[in-house]
This record gives sequence, C-alpha cells and structure tokens, in this order.
Amino acid sequence: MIDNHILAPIFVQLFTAIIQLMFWRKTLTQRYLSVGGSLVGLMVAFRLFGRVKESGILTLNAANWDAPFGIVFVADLLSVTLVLLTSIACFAVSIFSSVGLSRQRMLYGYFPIFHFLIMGLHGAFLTGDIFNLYVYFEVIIISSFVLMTLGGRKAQLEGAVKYMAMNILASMFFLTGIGILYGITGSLNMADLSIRIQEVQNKALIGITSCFFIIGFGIKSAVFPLYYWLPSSYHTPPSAVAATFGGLLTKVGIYAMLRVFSLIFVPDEFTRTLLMVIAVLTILTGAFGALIKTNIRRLFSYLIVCHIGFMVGGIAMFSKIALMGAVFYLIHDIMVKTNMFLIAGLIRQLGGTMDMGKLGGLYRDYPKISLLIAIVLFSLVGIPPLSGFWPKIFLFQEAFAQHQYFYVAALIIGSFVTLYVIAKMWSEVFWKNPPTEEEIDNRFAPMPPYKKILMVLPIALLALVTLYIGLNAEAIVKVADTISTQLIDPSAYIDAVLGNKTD
Amino acid sequence: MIDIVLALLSTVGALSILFASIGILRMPDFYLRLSVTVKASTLGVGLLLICAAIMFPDVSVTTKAIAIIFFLIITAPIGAHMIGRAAYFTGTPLWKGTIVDELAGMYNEETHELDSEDDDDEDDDTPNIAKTEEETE
Amino acid sequence: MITLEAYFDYVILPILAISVMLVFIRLFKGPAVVDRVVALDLIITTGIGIITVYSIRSNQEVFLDVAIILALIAFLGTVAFAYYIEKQKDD
Amino acid sequence: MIKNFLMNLLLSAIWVALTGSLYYTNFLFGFMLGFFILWIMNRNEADQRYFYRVPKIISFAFYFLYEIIKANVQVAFDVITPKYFFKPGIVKYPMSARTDFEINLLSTMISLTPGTLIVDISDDKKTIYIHVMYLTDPETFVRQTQTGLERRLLAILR
Amino acid sequence: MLFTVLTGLITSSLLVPFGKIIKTKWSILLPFIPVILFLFYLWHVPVIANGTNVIQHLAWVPSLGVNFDFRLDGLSLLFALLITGIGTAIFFYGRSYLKGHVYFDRFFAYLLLFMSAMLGVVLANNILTLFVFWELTSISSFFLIGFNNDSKESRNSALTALSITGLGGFFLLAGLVLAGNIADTFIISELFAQHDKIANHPLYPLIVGLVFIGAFTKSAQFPFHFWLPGAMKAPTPVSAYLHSATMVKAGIYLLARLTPALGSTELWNTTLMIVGGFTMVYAAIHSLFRTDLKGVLAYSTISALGILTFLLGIGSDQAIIAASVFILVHALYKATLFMVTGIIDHEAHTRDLTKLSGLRKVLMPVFIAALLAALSSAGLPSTFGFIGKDLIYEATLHYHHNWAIWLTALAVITNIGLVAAGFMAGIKPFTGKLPSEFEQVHLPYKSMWIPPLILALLSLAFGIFPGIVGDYFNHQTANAIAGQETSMHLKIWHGFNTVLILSLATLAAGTVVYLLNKPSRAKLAAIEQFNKISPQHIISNIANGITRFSSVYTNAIHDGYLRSYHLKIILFAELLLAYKLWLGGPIQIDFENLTPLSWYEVGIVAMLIGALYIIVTTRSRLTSVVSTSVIGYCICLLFVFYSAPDLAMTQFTIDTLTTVLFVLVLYKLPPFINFVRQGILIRDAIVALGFGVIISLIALRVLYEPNTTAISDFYGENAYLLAKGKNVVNVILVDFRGMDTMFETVVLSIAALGVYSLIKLRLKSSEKE
Amino acid sequence: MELLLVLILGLLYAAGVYLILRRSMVKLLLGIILWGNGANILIFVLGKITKGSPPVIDGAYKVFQDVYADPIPQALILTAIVISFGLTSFAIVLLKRVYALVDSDDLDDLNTPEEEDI
Amino acid sequence: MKSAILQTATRYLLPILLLFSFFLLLRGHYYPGGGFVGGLVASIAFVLHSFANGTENTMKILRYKPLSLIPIGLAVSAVSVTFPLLLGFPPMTGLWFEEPIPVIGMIGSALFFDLGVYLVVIGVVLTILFTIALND
Ligand code: NA
Ligand code: NA
Repeated sequence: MIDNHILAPIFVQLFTAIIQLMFWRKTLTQRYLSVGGSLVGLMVAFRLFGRVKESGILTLNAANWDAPFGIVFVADLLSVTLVLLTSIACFAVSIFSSVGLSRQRMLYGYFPIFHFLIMGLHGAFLTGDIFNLYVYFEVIIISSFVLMTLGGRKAQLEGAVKYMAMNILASMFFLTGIGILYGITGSLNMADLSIRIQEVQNKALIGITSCFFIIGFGIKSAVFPLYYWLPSSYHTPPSAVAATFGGLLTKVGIYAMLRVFSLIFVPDEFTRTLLMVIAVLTILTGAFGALIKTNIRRLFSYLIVCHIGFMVGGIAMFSKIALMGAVFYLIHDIMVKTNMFLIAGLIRQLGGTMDMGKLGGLYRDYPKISLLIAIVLFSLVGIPPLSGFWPKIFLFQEAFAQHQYFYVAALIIGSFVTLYVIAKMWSEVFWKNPPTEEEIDNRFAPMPPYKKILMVLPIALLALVTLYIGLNAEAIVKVADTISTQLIDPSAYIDAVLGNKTD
Repeated sequence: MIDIVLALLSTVGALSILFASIGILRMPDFYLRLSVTVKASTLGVGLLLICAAIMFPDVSVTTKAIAIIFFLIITAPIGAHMIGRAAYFTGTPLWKGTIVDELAGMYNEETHELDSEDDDDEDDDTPNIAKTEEETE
Repeated sequence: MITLEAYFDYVILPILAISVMLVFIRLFKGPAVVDRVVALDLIITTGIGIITVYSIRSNQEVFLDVAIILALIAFLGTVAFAYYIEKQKDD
Repeated sequence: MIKNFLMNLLLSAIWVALTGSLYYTNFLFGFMLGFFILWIMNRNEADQRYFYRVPKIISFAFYFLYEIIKANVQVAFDVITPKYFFKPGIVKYPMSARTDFEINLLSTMISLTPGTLIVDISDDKKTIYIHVMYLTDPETFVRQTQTGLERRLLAILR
Repeated sequence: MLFTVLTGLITSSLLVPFGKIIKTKWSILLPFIPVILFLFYLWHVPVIANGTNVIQHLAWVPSLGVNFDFRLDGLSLLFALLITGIGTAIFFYGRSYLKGHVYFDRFFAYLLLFMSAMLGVVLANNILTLFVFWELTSISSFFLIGFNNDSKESRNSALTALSITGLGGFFLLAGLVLAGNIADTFIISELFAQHDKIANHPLYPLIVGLVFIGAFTKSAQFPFHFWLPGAMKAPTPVSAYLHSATMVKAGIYLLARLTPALGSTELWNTTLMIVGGFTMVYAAIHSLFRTDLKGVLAYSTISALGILTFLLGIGSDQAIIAASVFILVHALYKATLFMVTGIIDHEAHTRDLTKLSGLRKVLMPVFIAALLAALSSAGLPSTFGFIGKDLIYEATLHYHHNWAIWLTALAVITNIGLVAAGFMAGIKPFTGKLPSEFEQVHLPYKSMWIPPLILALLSLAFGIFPGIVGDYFNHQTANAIAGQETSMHLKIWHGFNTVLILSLATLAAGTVVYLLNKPSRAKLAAIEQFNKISPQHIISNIANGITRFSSVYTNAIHDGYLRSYHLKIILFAELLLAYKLWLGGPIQIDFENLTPLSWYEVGIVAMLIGALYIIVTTRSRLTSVVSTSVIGYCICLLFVFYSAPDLAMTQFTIDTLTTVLFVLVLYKLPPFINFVRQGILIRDAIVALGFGVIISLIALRVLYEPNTTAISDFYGENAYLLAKGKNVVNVILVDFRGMDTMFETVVLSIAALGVYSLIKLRLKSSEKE
Repeated sequence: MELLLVLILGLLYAAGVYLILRRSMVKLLLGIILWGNGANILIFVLGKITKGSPPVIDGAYKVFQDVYADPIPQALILTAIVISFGLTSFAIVLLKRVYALVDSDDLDDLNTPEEEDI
Repeated sequence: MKSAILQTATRYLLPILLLFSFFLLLRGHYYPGGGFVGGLVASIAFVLHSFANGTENTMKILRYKPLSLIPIGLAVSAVSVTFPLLLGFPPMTGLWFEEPIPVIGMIGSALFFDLGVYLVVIGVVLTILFTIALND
C-alpha cells in the first residue's frame, strides 16, 4: 500500500531544523520550535504507527519511480515502532535540553543539529534502500560528531576524536559492503536485493559481503571487539546529547542488523555462531567494565555495551522467539537508556558531579525524584514486572531451546552485574550522605520552579512509557510478535515493495 | 592535411611538456625549475587544446579550448609568482651559480612588505645563494 | 599508414605519461615543500594535456569540461600552499 | 574607439548570421571583413586610434609569440643538454607601468616568457623583482626589457 | 485474591503522596490492612480444609503465558495466613517501634510492598508470575535492610542481600523458563501433570540446579546463608517479618511448591538433604557463639531453614508433614523472639548478650512472651514446638535407607543447638541480676508487647490443641507439597516411644549446653578466626577477584590508545574476511571481459603508488598533504579514463578544497615525530598490507561475477524520455535517487555548522552542561 | 584495466589502515581520506566500467546509441565523495581545536584520566 | 602578505568563475556539472578572492554571512522535494514545464532542487573556510 505519510516524520524534523536555522542565535524561538516540532513529530509518528499497525506494511516510492528503480521508503511495524520510540525520546530530550543546556550551546546550533540527528534516525528506520541507509547513517554520525564536540571542552574533544575515527571506520566498512553488494547484484533496493541475492551462484561471496555489514554495524552497535568508541566518548557530551546517543545511536546498528540480516543475508550457521560469540563476549565485556566504573555515565556506557550483547544474542539465535526477545529488548532499551542519561544529567544538576564517590543524599533531599529515578533504574535492571524483564524470558526460552548455554550464562551474569552496579549506585548516590568535605554544587535548587518541572518532566514522561511497556507488556509482546514474524518471513515486506512487479 | 597539422601541433605540445618535466627534474635550484616549467607546460597544453579545437568542429569545444588556454595564461604566472615569493621568503636557496640577488634584504621580515629602494639600515643584506650543490637539492 | 589514433595512443599519450612520472620524481625528491608544490602544479597542468588528448582520442568532448575545471581550480591549491608556506615562516 | 569596436563586432555577428554557420573561423573572417569596411568608411574621421591599434596588437602578438618560441627553444636546449648555459640572477626592475592593469599585463608577459619570472612586486608598485635565467648583467636586461616588451605593451595600452 | 495482592501495592504507592498524613494519628489505619487480609484468608480456611482449591485467573500477558493466575491451596493458605497474620502483629508492633521516625511513611510503604509481593509469591499459580513477585520481595527487602541508609553497614548489607538473592533470582528465572519450556506451560498446577516429562528430560539436572540456586539464596542455605545475619541491620520489625517468618521461607515455599513438579527424584532429594543438613548443623553451632541477640536469632533461623530444606529432601510423607508443621512452629516462636529482641533493643538500647540480664524485673509481660517462645523453640511438651520436633524425629527415624540413624543424629545435634539458642534469646536477657544501667528500662507501648505475647500464646495454644491446627491448616499444606493425600493426625501424645525419648534428650542436652555456654566476646572472636574459610569470605574474595579481573581486563582491552583500538578492529576484520575468502576457494579472473591496458594508465597508477609511498613515509605534514592531492588527482584522471567526467570534476574540486583546508589548519603544526619502534612499524605494515590484499582479492572475486545491469539500463533508457535529462549521473542525483542528494546536502550543512560552532564556541567555565 | 584499479584500491586500503594505526592525528585523517578513496574506486570498479563512453546521452539523441558506463556507481561515489568532504572538513577543524588544546597532534596524549566537569 | 598581482587577477577571475559556476549548475542535467560542482566552483571563486584580498573584504562583498545560505539552500531543495505532495504525487517527483526554455532547456523541479544544492554547497564551503580563516 502506497502512502505519502511515511516521509512525514522525516520532513517534520527536516523543516523544524531548517526553520530553526533561519532563527539562528534566537534561542528562545528555537526552543519553542524544538518542542513544537518534536510534538508534531510525535503525533505524526503515532499516526503512522497506528496506520501500519492497522493496515500492514506501507511503502512510498520517492520521486514516483517504482522500486527497485527509485528509492523506496518502507514502513513496516519494526520501522514505525522505532520511529515512534525515537519521536518519544526526541520529545523528552527536546524538553530537557530547553532547560538543561547552556545558552551558549543553543546559540551555536544545538537544536537544528539535534533535529537533523532525529531526522537521520527516522530516515534510517524508514528507508528501503541500502545506500540511502548509508546516507542516513552519515547524517547521524556527522550530527553526532557535532553534538559531541559542541562546547569544545578538552574531554569532549578527546572523546570525539575516538568516537569519530571509529565511526568513520564503520561507515567505510558499510560503504565497502554496499559496493560489493552492488557489484554482485546490481541493485540497492533491499527488497530487490533479498531476491537477487538468492540468484547469486557464488555463496562464498555472499558470506564475505555479509562480513562487511557485520563489522560495520558491529562497530555502530558497539559489540565486542569493536565497541571501543562508546566507552571512550559517551561520558563527555552534555547529558541531553548523551541521552540521545545512549538511547538511540547504538540501536540504529541493531536495527540495521535486524533489517539486513533478515532481508538480505539470512544468517547461516557460521554467522549465527559468530554473532553468538560476539554477543556473549559483548555482554561480559560490558559487565566487567560496568563493575569497575565509579562515574555514573561511564557506568551507563558499559551497561549499554552489555545490553547490546543481549540483543545481538537474540539476532544470533534468529528464530521467531529470539527476535521477539531482541525486538522487545530494543524497545525497552531505547526508552530506558535515553532516560538513564537524562537522569545522569539531572543528578549532575543536583549534586554537581557524576562521580558516585562525591555524590550522596539525593534520596534524603529529593525523595520523589529519587523514586521516579528508581522506577527507571529497576526497569533497566529488569526487575519484574518492569520493562527489562519481559524480553529476557524470550531470550532464555530460545537460548535453552537452541542449547546456547554460554549465552544463558552471559544473560545471567549481565543481568546480575546490572542489578549489582545499579544497586551500588543507588546506595552511593541516593542513600549515602554526601561527603561533607566537598561543597555541593547544586544547580537545581536555585532554578525557578518551571525549569525544575521541565527538567523532571521528560524523565517522568519516559518513565511512564517504560512503566507502560512493563505493565502492559502484552501490547508490546504483540508488536514484537508481528515484527518478528515479518523479520523471519520477509515476503510481506518484499511484496509490499515490489508487489506489482513480482506477479 | 588536418591530420598532419594535428600531429605536428600535438607533437610540439607534448614535447614542450616533456621539456618542462625534464626541466623541473634537472634544474639545480627551485627558481630555475619554476622558471622552466610554467611556460613550457602552458605552451604545451595550449597547443594540445588547439588540436582539440580543430578536432571537434563545435563552437562549444572551441570556446572551451580558448577558455582553458585563457585561464592557464592568466593563472600560471600568478601561481608561479606566489609560490616563488613564498619560496624566497622562506629562504629557499638560489643556485650557487647565481650571479646576482638584488632582492636580498629588501623584505621587511615582520610585515612581509617589500621596498622598492634599498634601505641601508636593513641589517641582513646577504644574498641567499647556496655555496654547494647539495644545498639546493 | 599510421593513423592519428595510433599516433596519439602510442606517441603523444606515452610522452605525456612519461612527463608526469618525471615530474613526480621531483615531487618525490623535494627537497623543499615549494618544490613539491610546483611539481604538483605541473602534474596537474600536464594532466590537462592528457585529458585533452584523451578527449580527442575517445571523441568525447565532455572530458574537456573536466579540463576546464582543472585549469580553473588547480591554481587555488598553489595559491593556498604559497600563502601558508609564507605564513608558516611567521609563526 | 569603443564605438568602432562594437560596430565591428555587430558586423561580424551579421556576417555569421548571413552565412548561417557559427564557427570561429567564420566569425574571424567576418571580423576582418568588418574591420576593413569600417576602416574604409572612417578614413576621414578624426579618431583613427582604433584602426592603428588593431594592427599594433596583432604585431605585438607576433612579437611576443616569437620571443616565447625563441626563449623556449633556448631553454629546451639547455634542459636537454648536459651542460648548463644559464647564468641566473634576481634583478630589480623599475617599471614604467603604473595602473594595476598595466602592471598585471606586464608581469604576465614577463612571466610567460621563458627564462624570466616575476618573484615579487614592491609594495609601492614601482619595482618588480625578476628572476632571470640568462643574465649577462642586470643593467642590460633592464634596458632591453624597457625598450622591448614594456614599451611595446604600453604603446598598445596607452 | 488479586485484590489482596493489589491492596498492599496500592496503599504502598499511596503513601508516596500521603506520606505526611500517615505519620500522624492516621497511622492507626495501617495495621488494619493486614488485619483485613488476614480475616479474608481465615475465612477461606474451611473451604481449603475440605481439599478444595480456589482458583482465579486474570489475563495479563497471555502471549507469554504470564497471567494473574492465583491458586489457593493448603500450602498457599498457610503462607498467606502467616504473611497476613504475622504481618498484623508486625504492623501493630512496628507502628509503635518507629513512632516519630522521619521516614515512618517510607517504612510502611516498603513493608506493604513486601507484603503484597510475598502474597503474590505464595498465591501465584504461574511460575513466571511467581517470579515477578519473588523479585519484588528481594527489592523491598533491599530497601528495608538499607532503611538506615546513613549507616554504611546497612547499605552494604542491603547490597549483599540483594546481590545474593538477585543472582539467585536470575538463575531461578532461567530454571523456571526452562522448566516451562519443557512442560510447555507456565501454570504451576499444570506442571504437576508434566512431572515425568520434566524429570526424564536430559536437561532436568540443569533445571533443578538453577531452581535450587534460586531457592537456596533466598532461603539462606549454605553457602549463601551469610546475607541473612547481615540483613539484621534492618529495623527489628523487618527482621521479625521478612528475615525469619516470611521472605526467607519463600525459598522453602518454592521448593515445596515445586516438589510435585520437579521433586521425588534422587537428585532432588539428595541435594536438598545434603544442603539442608549441612546448613542446619552449621548454623545451629554458629548460633551458640553469637553475642548479639539478633545474631543468635539469625543463625538459628538459618538452621531452621536448613531443617525445612532437609525435611523436604527426605521427602517422605512424614517429612513433609513435619515440614508443614515446622514452618508454622518456627514462624510463631521466631517472630516472637525477634519482637522481644526489638523491645529490648528499643528500651535497653543494646542487644549485647554479655550485658543483658535480669530484665524480667522491668519487662515482665515481655519475658512471658519470650519464655513461651523459647520453650516452643526448645520443644517442651505442650508447646507447638514439641509437636514440630516430634515430627522431625519421626521423619528422620523412618527414613527408608539405613541412613536413618545418621539423619536423626544430625537432627538431634541441630535441635540441641536450637534449644540452647532459643534459651539464649528468650531466657538469658531476663534472668539473673538486673544491672543498674537497665533499671530505668520500662515497658513500651502496649502495641509493642501485646503482639509478641499473642504469638507466644498461640505457640502454646497450638501445642495444646495440635489436632485442630493440623486438620485445618497443616494437613492440606502437606497434601499440597506431597501432591497427594497424606496421613496427618497431629496429636499431643504419641505414647512413650523413641521419638519422645529423643525429644526429651534434646531438651536436656540443649539446656545443659545453654547453661555451659556463656556468650562472650572471646568465643565470638574465636569463631571469627574461621572467617577466612567461611563462604562469606570466599565469596567476597571471589567478588574482589572478579572486580580486579574486570579492572585489568577493561583497562587492558580499552587502553585509551586509538591506534590499539583500530588495530583490534582491523585484525578482527582481517581474520573474519580471510577465513571467508579461504572458504571461497581459488580466485578466477576473466581476462576476456577486462578493458585493455594502456600505458598512460600505468603511468598514472605508478605515480599514485609513489604518492602513497610518500604519504606513508614522509615526516613533513605539508608534503603528505601535497601527496594526498596527487592521489586525488590521479584518481580524477582515472575517472576520466573510465568515463566518469562528473566524478572527476567533483573529485578534483573537493580534493583541492580539502587541500586548502588542510593547509589552512596544518601550517601551524610541527613536523611529525617518529614516535614508535621499528618493530611496531613492521607489524602495522604487515597488518595494513594484509588488509589491502584481502580487499583486492575480494574485489577480484566480485569482478568475476557477471554484472546485472537491469537498473542502470532502466536509467539509461529513461533518463531523457521520462526524466528529461541527458547526463544520466546527474539525473540519478536529482531525480532517480534524489533523496540521497537531499540528505547528503544535510550532511554538508551539519558539517559546516559543526565547524562553525567548533571554532566559535568557547564555553565560559561558569557555564556547565 | 580493472586489475590496475584493483591493485590501487588494495593499496589505498592498505595505506589507509597503516596510517590509522599511527599516533599522529594528521595521519589518521589522511588514512581516512585514502581509505575513502579506496572505497570509491572499489564501488567504481565493481560496477560495469567502460573506457571513453561516459553516461551522457549524445546531444542529438534521446537514448543511448552505444555502450555507456554504469552511471549508478558514479552517482553513489559522488554522494560518497561529498559526504566524506563534510566529514573530513569537520575532522580537520577538530584536529585544529585539539591541537590548540593539547598542543600536539599525538593521539596518545588524548587521555585525560578523569573527565573534567562538563 | 598580499600580492598586488593576485589582487588584480582576482578582480577578473571572480566574475568569470561565478559565471562558469552558474553555467555548470544550469547545464548539469545535460552535461557534466550540476549543483555540486557548480557550488564548489562558485565557492572557490570567493575563496580565491579571500586569499587575495583578505577574508574580511570578501565577507563585505558577500554582505551576508555564508552561513545564512545554508538554510536558504536547504529550504529551496526541501520545498522542491515536498512540493509534489501538494499535487498528490510522492515527494521528489519531477515536475516539468511543458515547453523547453532556451539556453537552460527543460525547466523543472529538478532544477530548483539543484539550485538548492548549489546554494547549500556555497554556504557550506564558505562557512567552513572563512570561519577558520577569520579565526587565525
Ligand atoms: Na561484477
Ligand atoms: Na564488474
């Protein structure tokens, strides 16, 4: 079914950013535009989600050229779910930024670039063309570079250099992969590729090609042994930026893996084993790293790595149940990780630092905010019945069914370490009295009430979504079910894109 | 007939370029290399472009050829002057056989201003001429 | 009878290719950066020649468009190098 | 003078239109034809500068071409023979050219001539410093250039 | 039943906004919550006693099979009554205990949350639902143990408790999911029918292992027991409620609950017997060395939990009956003793057994409660404890192997310890001379001493009328555990038999031990000598080891050097690609289809290679930039040769601009320094060449593949006819694939904005975030 | 000759890798640029390449009369070139800023042990 | 450091290059060229001017900050992409005037799109180079 609304989320962000650029250095206008644009984007995303959920996969042939000749945009349930989640995160971060970010940064284009980033994410989720996906990846990375360096502090720049180098490396692998893929199939449309790749005689070559995508997306999603950029950099930018990154960027890698490996390179035995080994080592690496970090954001960074492993494991097992687990975890993770970094920002406003040793007493001083944060923390840990719990059931189920005991062990270790470090963080940051010798640089207390509300509101909003995911898991399970069905059997996707021509 | 003209023009052009390249390789100092290459190559390329103009009977092609020659003629000396000046300023030595350097000491080191008259109070008047062959290679 | 095509293929283009390589030797040897810049400039100029001949040879005038761009822009690189080599002396 | 030039252009355009073929050679032919007609028509007018200048330009072009070829051959010979014949040097050259355009044209000409290269112009735009390949002595070079290239050039421009 | 679970949850969350109100006199409302729930379950007693089960189903996540499936049978009912009944006592008690505390509201919020969770655990008829509540008990326990969060010890104990039970929880989840997978149902009552299928499955040992880890951590079985004494940092009402009467029994409950599904196998029974047996003896002995009242009680609790595990391990009808009774016995007397300890602590401000004595003079009613509880714990005939002990010995003596005697011996040793421990906690503080410092001690609020007294009296009453208790409560409990009808008839008098003799001997021996064993610091110090080999020590060593390893590992692999990251990434890529290439067999080249070689190309390529060599080796930045230009320029020429004028133009302009940019930025930088050793250079060169070779080989392999040109043919055919352009590349860029171009300009724009901000924006140090 | 292109693309990748393994940030940038060029040539050579016949329809005609080079890789590379220009220019400026802060382009110096306050 | 020769030459080169850049933009649909190369050449013209006369002077010629060209260019291309939506076509659909116009040829939305690209490229390149140059 062809539908022009597919591109609406992208264009809403694009025009928001362009209009903001026209109001260069008018930060108040930009703030209103940002929140307004995000809200419109959110509504558009909801609408699109509703349509796709009702009427199945929608497609749009850009420039009116039939697939595979033009660039096609495809809204299947996976895409629109991610678009919706991104829009929610965008809305929350947008509110948070409007009070949590220094005016200087706003003066130098924070908001337009933020919206370009969101646009890139939407584009990546919606496009049905592999090279177009590459372009969106580039939009994403360049805007993330800029956001990461915005402010230009030393640590930021140091982080940015590493972040940048390795992300460009990822793009290179991705681009090389696309080149080879085009060389063997002569096509770039993913649905078309899905068909053409089966006609290629040289199966070894397909295996080789898939490796480039594994490495490219592997770097993006920060899996072992390609993850280094993430812990090198995620602790450096402003929290609103880190929230966008932490919640969304690595997940694009996971999305791309889901898409490419379901549609083009259906994982063979080797790929699955490889992905599984990667998944297990990623979980362990993230867990080990998280154990020793005392800075909240560094800790969260390693937790991102750890949990990416959960999802990669789901992809590695590549069955309906496993993908349901991975997709559910993806949905949960986007909301929670975004929120975690917003929370880190809030904590920083409250306590003046992100070092657990120097923090303390937040539960005493801000009990209600602390409880709100607790909900998010528990969701992250996967305390049932909160959101992180449900996908693990699927993952355990499938891991046992496929006799992936290392993965089971890794899941347990990863979950446990998450529980432990989060409990430790709670104990240090919220329970412990703050060390007396240091003066607390509390920037929250002197804020006017409306600012305080605007700062907590996005966290509460995301926490609510998280609670919804956890308490109404049935709805999410159904979505994940449909998504994973579509992933396992991409014929619906292919028909929707090429439909008129195949028959 | 046209073929012969074309062959002749292109041969001269190509040889000019070849001489320029031999020149840049052989000349003993930077200024000589610069001096030798710019013109010969411009001439050579110009001749080749004239070949093209003759070869394609279109106005557009002739215009293009003329445009390119025109650009080369304008830009090549300017480029040479810019880089030559930079070289002199950064102290790239002249060949040991150089007989005179009237530019020596004329620059104001701070402002890069160049005088037309010799101010006697300028301290450094020694020409930047190399003593040995190695200094310029 | 030697055709003009063959003459271009086996005489002119090789001469130009050899020229480019000779210039490259200068670029390789230096010794100063200015030498290399001049070599680069000459390589590009020679390249314009090569493109011109190639365009004649393949009977495709569109390649001359590339030559125009080269002629117009190569100069900028030289100017930039000159400008900053000189500026570098200051600091 | 401008009027004559424009008229000449118009005539050549008409010629091209009449013959219906837009080639440079055809245009050039039309231009020459027009020049001739204009010259005939304007023989009695006071302002004859246009008709003197055009031949001057042409003769200057040939002079310059000759100089280039001569110098080129000289340099080429020096380049391919093992022995160096040149005696280079940087010479201070006081210009008569004054306007920017004149200076530019002059320096372009000097630079385009093989064996000479403008190194720099003084900031008061009175002197140019020229790197010369075949230098007997600076004074001779300055004198030859002043009487040769610069004089001919200025004659056209002024 | 759902409402009983939700009541606590809802009231708990209501305390967040209404916390201030509940700190006032309205706090009297709090205890009525458990009261109502208790009455509700009491009302069910007759129904359940008939052998009927009450079942409730409410869909929640049906696709996962996780629903609010509740089932009330004998086992659930017993626990539900314990939870709400003892809960009632604790709520009354705790309301006074914490009167005026700043965080009074929080305390009850946690407690209510806990109560709900615990009810959820025992009522759930779905293993995953059970697990949901199971974890909630751990969490609420975490908050309660850490309630005094100013104290580092409290926080650490909370963390330890959560870590141990949490880790167990994840194992349990894995085990439950696996069991559910095999049985194809998560409904507990349906699992029973699948017993044979599960037990015969090759993964059965794994299930049992995973479930055991969950149960043992929760129920403080050796070697996971040590979190429980630490948990005593919580306020005493919490210890009484969670850490003796209810939560720690969740593990026992789980074992009992799953016995019909997973039990009755060699593996199941033997493991439980070994672990339970060891725990009960180990903890009983340990309890004798403690000087802290709560410490004594903690260890005796562990011991009691060991007994229960042990009984479930024996698995005979008698053992199950014994277990079902002992759960109640223990809950009653231990909750009493804890509350008594709380009163002592509250009034005398110490729990140190070496100091406490003679308190009966000032705390008479409390002493009565304590005495009754101690006697019940000692198993004095006519107390409920006597019945319990009887049944235990009955079970061990009738063990069907010839091990009966050894099992009995273990039980006896444990019980001697428990007798002595009970006396230490219940009698020692009250007897002897009243030291002057305690003369000011007075009775607390009635609401603090009446609840323990009532529980103590119940111990007595149940001991006198065991039949009623047995028929109404424990019989169905035992049936539920056994999964079949058991023959339970509790009697106060069984006649003069071995069991009775053993009971009396235990009592006597225990009394002797109590009299001989004077708690002292020296003895405590003596037993702490063994800490080095204690599980706590070993596990914390392991934890430290893991932390150290994590540190070494993380810092080794994430060492801060970009080039080392790159090296790892590249090596990974090389290994992967090389392996795949090798799998693909020899490479073929189809020379027929290649374009002819021309010499000018060779010249350009040679120059390109030379330029590459310069870049790689030069120490001048400007030279490397010049050479990069050369490369860009050679590529531009190659693009011309291979019919890509647009590409050549763009490549060249962009290359020139990049050069300008480079020069603009670089002229200030000093020359390269040769930083690294020769060996590393060679290594890197090999890695780099390897990568290049791999890519080239892959390219050759692709070249051999036939080209598919359907799409480019379409573009070629329709560029002018449909898209009105003749430069097909441009038509692709602005029409066929215009979306790429649109967003590529966005990339450029962002880069420009980034450059602008990067250069212009300098944050003032005052501006953060 | 495709083999020549294959040779240089391999060398470009190799040189790129070698340079990104160095300590200098300038070399890192050059490495990335070279690698990007290698990728472009790879895309180029894996399409259908042809000499002397650009994908431009001859002025007088509406469709191609002869063989022509595959325009798709060209369009892709064009996009890729422009994108890498954006990335490169940003990276170059980042290098400038890093140099201003750290006073070196040595990547090994980019390890401030704990973060400064942001 | 200024060179009189360069300054004079730039005076002629700037208009020539700008003209040429526009030529490249317009003919892109038929011959090599297009918005990208056109924009690059135009910006190179200004960069050259800035080398000769100093960036401040070039900024004076431009009157507006090059940065402001970016949103304008983006808006032009974004509008030309989304405009077909108003007529019920998918975004980016090529819309053409019926009759060709001399010199330029067929006029259509693709040309506006390319114009947007052209403006963006100028804005981007000049922003980058001038920001750096002015900051030195
Ligand atoms: Na191929
Ligand atoms: Na091919």
